Amino acid sequence: EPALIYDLGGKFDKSFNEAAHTGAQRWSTETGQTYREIEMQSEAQREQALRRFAEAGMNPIVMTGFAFGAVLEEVAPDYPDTTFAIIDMKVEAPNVRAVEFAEHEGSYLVGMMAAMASKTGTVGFIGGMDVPLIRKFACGYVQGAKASNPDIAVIQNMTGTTPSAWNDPVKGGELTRAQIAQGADVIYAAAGGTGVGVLQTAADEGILSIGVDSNQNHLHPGQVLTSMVKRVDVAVHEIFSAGTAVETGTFALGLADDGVTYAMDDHNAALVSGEMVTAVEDAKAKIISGEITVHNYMSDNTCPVQ
Amino acid sequence: MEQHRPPDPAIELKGISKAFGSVQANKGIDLRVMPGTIHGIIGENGAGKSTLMSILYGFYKADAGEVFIHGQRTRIPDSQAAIRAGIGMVFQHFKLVQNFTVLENVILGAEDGRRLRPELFRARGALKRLAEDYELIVDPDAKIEDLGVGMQQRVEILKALYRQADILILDEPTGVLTPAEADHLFRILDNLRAEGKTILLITHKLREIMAITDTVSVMRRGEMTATVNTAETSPEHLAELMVGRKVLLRVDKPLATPGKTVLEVEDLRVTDSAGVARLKGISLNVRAGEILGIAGVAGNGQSHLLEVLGGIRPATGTVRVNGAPIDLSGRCSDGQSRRARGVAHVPEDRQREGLIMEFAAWENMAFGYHHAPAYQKNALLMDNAAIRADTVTKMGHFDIRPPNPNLAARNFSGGNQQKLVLAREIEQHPDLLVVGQPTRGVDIGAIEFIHQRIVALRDAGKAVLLVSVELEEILSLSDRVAVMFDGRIMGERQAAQTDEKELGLLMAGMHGGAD
Amino acid sequence: MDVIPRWADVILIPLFSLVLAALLSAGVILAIGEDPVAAVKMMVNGALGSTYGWGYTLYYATNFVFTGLAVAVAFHARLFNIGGEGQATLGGLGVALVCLDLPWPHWILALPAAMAAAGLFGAVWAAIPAWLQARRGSHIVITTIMFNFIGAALLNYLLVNVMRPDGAMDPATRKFPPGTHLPTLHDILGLVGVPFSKAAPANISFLIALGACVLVWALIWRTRLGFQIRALGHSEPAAVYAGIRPVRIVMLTMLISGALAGCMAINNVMGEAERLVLNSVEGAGFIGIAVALMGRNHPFGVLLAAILFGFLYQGGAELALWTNIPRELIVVIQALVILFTGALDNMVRIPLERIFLTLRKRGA
Amino acid sequence: MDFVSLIAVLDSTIRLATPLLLACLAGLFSERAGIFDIGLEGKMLSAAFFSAATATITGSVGLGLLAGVAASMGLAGLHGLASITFRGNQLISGVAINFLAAGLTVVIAQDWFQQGGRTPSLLGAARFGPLTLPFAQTLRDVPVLGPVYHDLISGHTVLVYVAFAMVPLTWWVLFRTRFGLRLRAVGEAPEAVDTAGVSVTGTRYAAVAICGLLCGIAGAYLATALQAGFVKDMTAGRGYIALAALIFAKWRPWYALWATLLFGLLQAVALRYQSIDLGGVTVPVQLMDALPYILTVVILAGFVGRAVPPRAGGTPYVKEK
Ligand SMILES: Nc1ncnc2c1ncn2[C@@H]1O[C@H](COP(=O)(O)OP(=O)(O)OP(=O)(O)O)[C@@H](O)[C@H]1O
Ligand SMILES: Nc1ncnc2c1ncn2[C@@H]1O[C@H](COP(=O)(O)OP(=O)(O)OP(=O)(O)O)[C@@H](O)[C@H]1O
Ligand SMILES: [Mg+2]
Ligand SMILES: [Mg+2]
Repeated sequence: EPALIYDLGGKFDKSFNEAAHTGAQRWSTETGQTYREIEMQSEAQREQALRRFAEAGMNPIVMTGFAFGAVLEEVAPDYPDTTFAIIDMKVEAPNVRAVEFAEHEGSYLVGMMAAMASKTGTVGFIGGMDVPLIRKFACGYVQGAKASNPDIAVIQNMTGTTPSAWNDPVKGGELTRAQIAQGADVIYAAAGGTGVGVLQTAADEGILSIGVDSNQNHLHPGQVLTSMVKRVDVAVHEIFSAGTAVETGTFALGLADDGVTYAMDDHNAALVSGEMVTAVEDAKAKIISGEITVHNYMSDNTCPVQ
Repeated sequence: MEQHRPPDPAIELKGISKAFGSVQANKGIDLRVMPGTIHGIIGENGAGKSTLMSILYGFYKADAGEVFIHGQRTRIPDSQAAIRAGIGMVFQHFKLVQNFTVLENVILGAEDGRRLRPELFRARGALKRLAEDYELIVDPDAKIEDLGVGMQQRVEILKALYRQADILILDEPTGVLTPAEADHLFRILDNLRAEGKTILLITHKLREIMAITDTVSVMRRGEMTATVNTAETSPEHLAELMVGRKVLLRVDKPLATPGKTVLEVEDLRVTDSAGVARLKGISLNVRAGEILGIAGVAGNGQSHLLEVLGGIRPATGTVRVNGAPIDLSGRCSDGQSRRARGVAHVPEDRQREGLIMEFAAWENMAFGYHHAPAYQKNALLMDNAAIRADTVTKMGHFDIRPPNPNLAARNFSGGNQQKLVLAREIEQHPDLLVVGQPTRGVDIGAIEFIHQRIVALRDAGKAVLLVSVELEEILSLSDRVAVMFDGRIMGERQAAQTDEKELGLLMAGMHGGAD
Repeated sequence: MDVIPRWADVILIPLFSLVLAALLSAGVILAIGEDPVAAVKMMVNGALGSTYGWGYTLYYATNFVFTGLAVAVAFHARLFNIGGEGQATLGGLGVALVCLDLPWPHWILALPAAMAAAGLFGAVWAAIPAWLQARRGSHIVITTIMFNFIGAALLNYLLVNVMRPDGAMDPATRKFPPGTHLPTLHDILGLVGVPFSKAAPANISFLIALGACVLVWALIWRTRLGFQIRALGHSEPAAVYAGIRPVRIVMLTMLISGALAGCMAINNVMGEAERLVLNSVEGAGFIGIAVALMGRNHPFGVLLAAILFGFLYQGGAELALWTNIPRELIVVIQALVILFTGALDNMVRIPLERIFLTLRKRGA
Repeated sequence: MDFVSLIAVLDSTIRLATPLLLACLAGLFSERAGIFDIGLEGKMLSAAFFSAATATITGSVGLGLLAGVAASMGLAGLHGLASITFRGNQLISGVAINFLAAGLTVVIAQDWFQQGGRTPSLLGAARFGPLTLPFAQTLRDVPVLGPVYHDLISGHTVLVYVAFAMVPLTWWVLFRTRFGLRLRAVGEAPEAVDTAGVSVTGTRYAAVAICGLLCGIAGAYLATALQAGFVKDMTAGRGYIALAALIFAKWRPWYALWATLLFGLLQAVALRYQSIDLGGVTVPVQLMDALPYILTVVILAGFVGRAVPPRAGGTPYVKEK
């Protein structure tokens, strides 16, 4: 029986934990099998959950979030017969499958779209808590926007420094208004529950927004330009399907394997012009081929563009 | 008890009982009070007087018993019912809202309309009339916290009259009043009686009972032990009824034999936080083996003098104890250093300052002396066992009841609380005892005892500075008397060669004769 | 006042209150379609049924003992220290600096140094609100709340920009070196031959927390400083009369309180995570308030309340592991426990008093 | 700062201050009556959830508001039961209510909507829309006055105007009515109120109920006016900030207005100027984020004197034991 461990944000964070949940559910309905899951409540539970599940014979055990990295490094050697999979973090151990996503590449594409959709020449980014992962999103986004329009201005904001920054839609809404006042007319939210407020306010104020992690286009049909989808669901589904035979090692999921992508559906079809699609698809191909390299903030903790 | 048929008694209580937990405060109490009379109630601290009155006023609920008002059986579940039955009460500890004005306090709960302004307007008029009728003059717009206790008491009486009470209960109304204020109060009570109102008066002062009441009841340990016509009794008899033994109503003390000067005060000046000069150059001295009494109407600087000597309040000027000056700046000198210099201080307000009400008796015994070497086990820890043992001894010396060192100060009666403070300060055998209002609110048995102890301290060759608003107390305890008025010493007299009249003039700021 | 014997007050009332809280919680569990009896069994088994469960229960309890004591000490001076969260955060910073920047040969040396640093940082974070209260009259409730936010921002800045190893995703410091790793209860009890789960994070900090309880008890009820703290707490005018200096006592009390909160970091940062992460305090500062109030500000009461909350945390984790009960339900259960044992205790006490009174009357 | 961004900052200030103001006035009623309340946060949160949930289900924001207020008043009643009837510890009761609301809202939300403790987004009539005040359009182009009237004063939801109207109303009730007199008295000297023949319990319950009502409006404002739905923990500490503002305001209605506007302004400024470049040195975003809190401390230490709470605050009224 496989197991899935969600990070502190919780199963339904409308973001990558939820995507993992979706993948597991899909596997469950397809196969009719069950799996165990737990939402973290505290830091100390990470190790506890890993060990308890491993001891109870769960296999494979999937966990979402970089915060599990340090713990997993310690726990994995104790259970050599169990396969662990960690999303969003590189952990090197023989029985660990590490899955990383090239969020910067996906963000690059939606950055391009934002720049093209913008009429004011200013676009915005709203992050949740100021952590490196979110800066990675931001950095890719800015690069994409600048690539499409070198003169574009990108306003960046973080919501706060406490965990409530992930659950403060009101502040998200205010930040959105502030960016609108500064001229932004497309805003990309990478802020968990706070993002709900960003998308809502953007819709209220009649500008475009960009969702994150899951496809959020449906939240405000016709007002969400696109979503930077991170296919955690696919990754989890794949692992669950492979079962104990899952391959270990580090896997970087990027544009090439559709690990990250921009979402197109009925809800945003009218917003995205053919021209945009062409440009984005072109960039995507170039990134895959290596012709364009998108700088990864995590590689050196800096971003070449602002 | 004589059996008049008509009229009905204004108040009749039958079999009132009340227990607080395991304490039986009132046991089957019967009481009849005729309309248009002043009925006194006396009894030792903790006898159950306040409890009985609180039941009559609906503040406490009786466990058993019946109340008849003007012959009608009346249930009094809460104060509202009492007010409706025409009862008004002035509590021992006033029930006023400190940061409200007089007017607001008077109308509180007695407003007819929902909006305040018309009520205040109406009350202002009513207050003016009451002031004229009863000499109850107060500034209606003054905040309670800015008023002296005498004024606060007037507000309490006004509250009752504004509600048209025709039965008025006063619980120890004179405990905090100056003699002049007390006289004023009695004039008012006389007027009220003349109008046919009925008054219940609780007091520890037999003189007042004799002066104003028509009948008097005595309570002991929760029971009503006697009711007599005032005209047919004497203070000595009442005292005996109350305490169960003969009580000395005057202090018998040998002549003083003053020794060297212990306390010298020169040109002491204090300005309070509001910038008002409170002490305007006080000079005095106290010698070993004598009691210097400071008389004066409350609010003329006596409290500030006490506080300066006790180390609570900074001042300018010179104070020498045993010849060595002490620092008055308030920076490197406080209550601790005063104690180290052999000065003990009994504050005027035992509940606010003298005691920590939540502390046990033994903790209070170490309060202020918590640095004393005898109370330490080692460099770090206090020796609680030693403090407890010491407390038991001192409680024995001062006959503090119950003699339980673990009981919280709150659970002692007022008199015993006072004895706790005195025991602590006197038993340190200080060179100088500074004591304020030592017998306020204390029953006569305890007063006798406290006076004896203060005299004993003097006779042991210590200096005592006594501040009291009770002229009688000042005259009977002191060897010398200084009178304060408006932050200055108006004059000094040998206690044996002066009288209340002369002191009264000085207290009013009038120089009498040679100084 | 003396209607109920002390043993009943201390044992019966909390017990009945807990039963009431449990009944109501069972109602909520039923309402979401789960089996309350199984849930209770699982909680008790998971938290207390094995040394493993105890290891987690005691680990959480250790955190709450420190923050609870911090609140309790301050409360004796009638200072309401809501800043345990921030002080413990800063304590973690102190621990991290000591553990990372100095080469420690053995934990015996590292622990006192880390404790000193944790205490110092926590005390400093409490000192500013304390000084503002004592000297400027700024209400300590506001300033400590503000310092929680400021502390979080400071730590966020340091972890994201300064202390994070290059290339790491996690806004956290690197692992502390092995010389700073604290022995767990497994190691300690192993010395005396008692088997204890190896996996649980409870460590020597728990013993230190017990020691802290004793020290705080002695401080409050046996030392002159404690005497002065309590006196000031009960009555400032009386304290001034006795020559106790309010400013001095307020400062000392808050320094001790802050140091206690800061010392929580030796448990969660040094003992468990062995690195400093964002939000490592996880609300233990706030739980400390409930723990102190439920423990009636007495160290022994604080210990019991802390263990109760440790039980709820660990039992809740077990529920989350093996059932579909959402984790927020655990929060509801905690709320009910706090409500019934802490605020509605008179609901039990009043009828109990009646029973005892009639019993006594019949006996007499 | 140019005029347009000044207006924008002030506009944002009003929106951010509104929930704080309502919660602060709520706390004011309760604490003026002697009942301390650190459960403002929990009451707001429950109101936010129930208003959003009811609005989702019924499609009517009016019903949503009612439900939110009812939920908040229910918790207020619980607080009253604990602290008035059973004379329990008011601080503990407040803490418990915060926990209860944080847990129950998510549990119920999950049970009802299966959206991870969130309500679906509110649309149309399920949400408060902005009001355009009379002549806002016509005056729009008048210099200075136009933007002030059109952009700043007009265009908020009705709850904002309710909140601001509550300030004079609170003042009037407290200082100009019999009820206010009794309420203030019961917070200062309950025994005086009791012996004056007024029910302490009744007065305190009334105060606590008003507190519930105002917290309810504050919560509904967050979920159905400012936002369009409930997200777990969406009050994000605003109850505590309101409490700080209350002490800051020394328990007075007009001061409460200024205090919450100040907090709102500090937040609005911090949001807008997150990364300021000071001659090459970029001020870290964390500093800007903490700035409102730092400034609060500075202002508190520098300009606001000792705040004296209502004398009987926090202690249950026990006359005989
Ligand atoms: N609220 C209370 N709770 C418990 N016991 C009380 C309470 N009030 C009074 N008592 C007890 O009831 C007894 C009678 O108290 P009461 O106040 O009636 O005395 P008193 O005659 O007025 O004394 P005093 O002369 O000091 O005013 C005392 O033994 C006291 O301990
Ligand atoms: N909560 C309480 N528990 C026990 N006894 C109490 C309590 N409150 C008051 N008492 C007792 O009730 C009696 C009268 O109290 P009250 O407050 O009326 O007067 P007091 O100030 O203590 O005495 P005095 O009139 O002599 O100054 C005292 O014996 C006091 O100790
Ligand atoms: Mg009395
Ligand atoms: Mg008395």
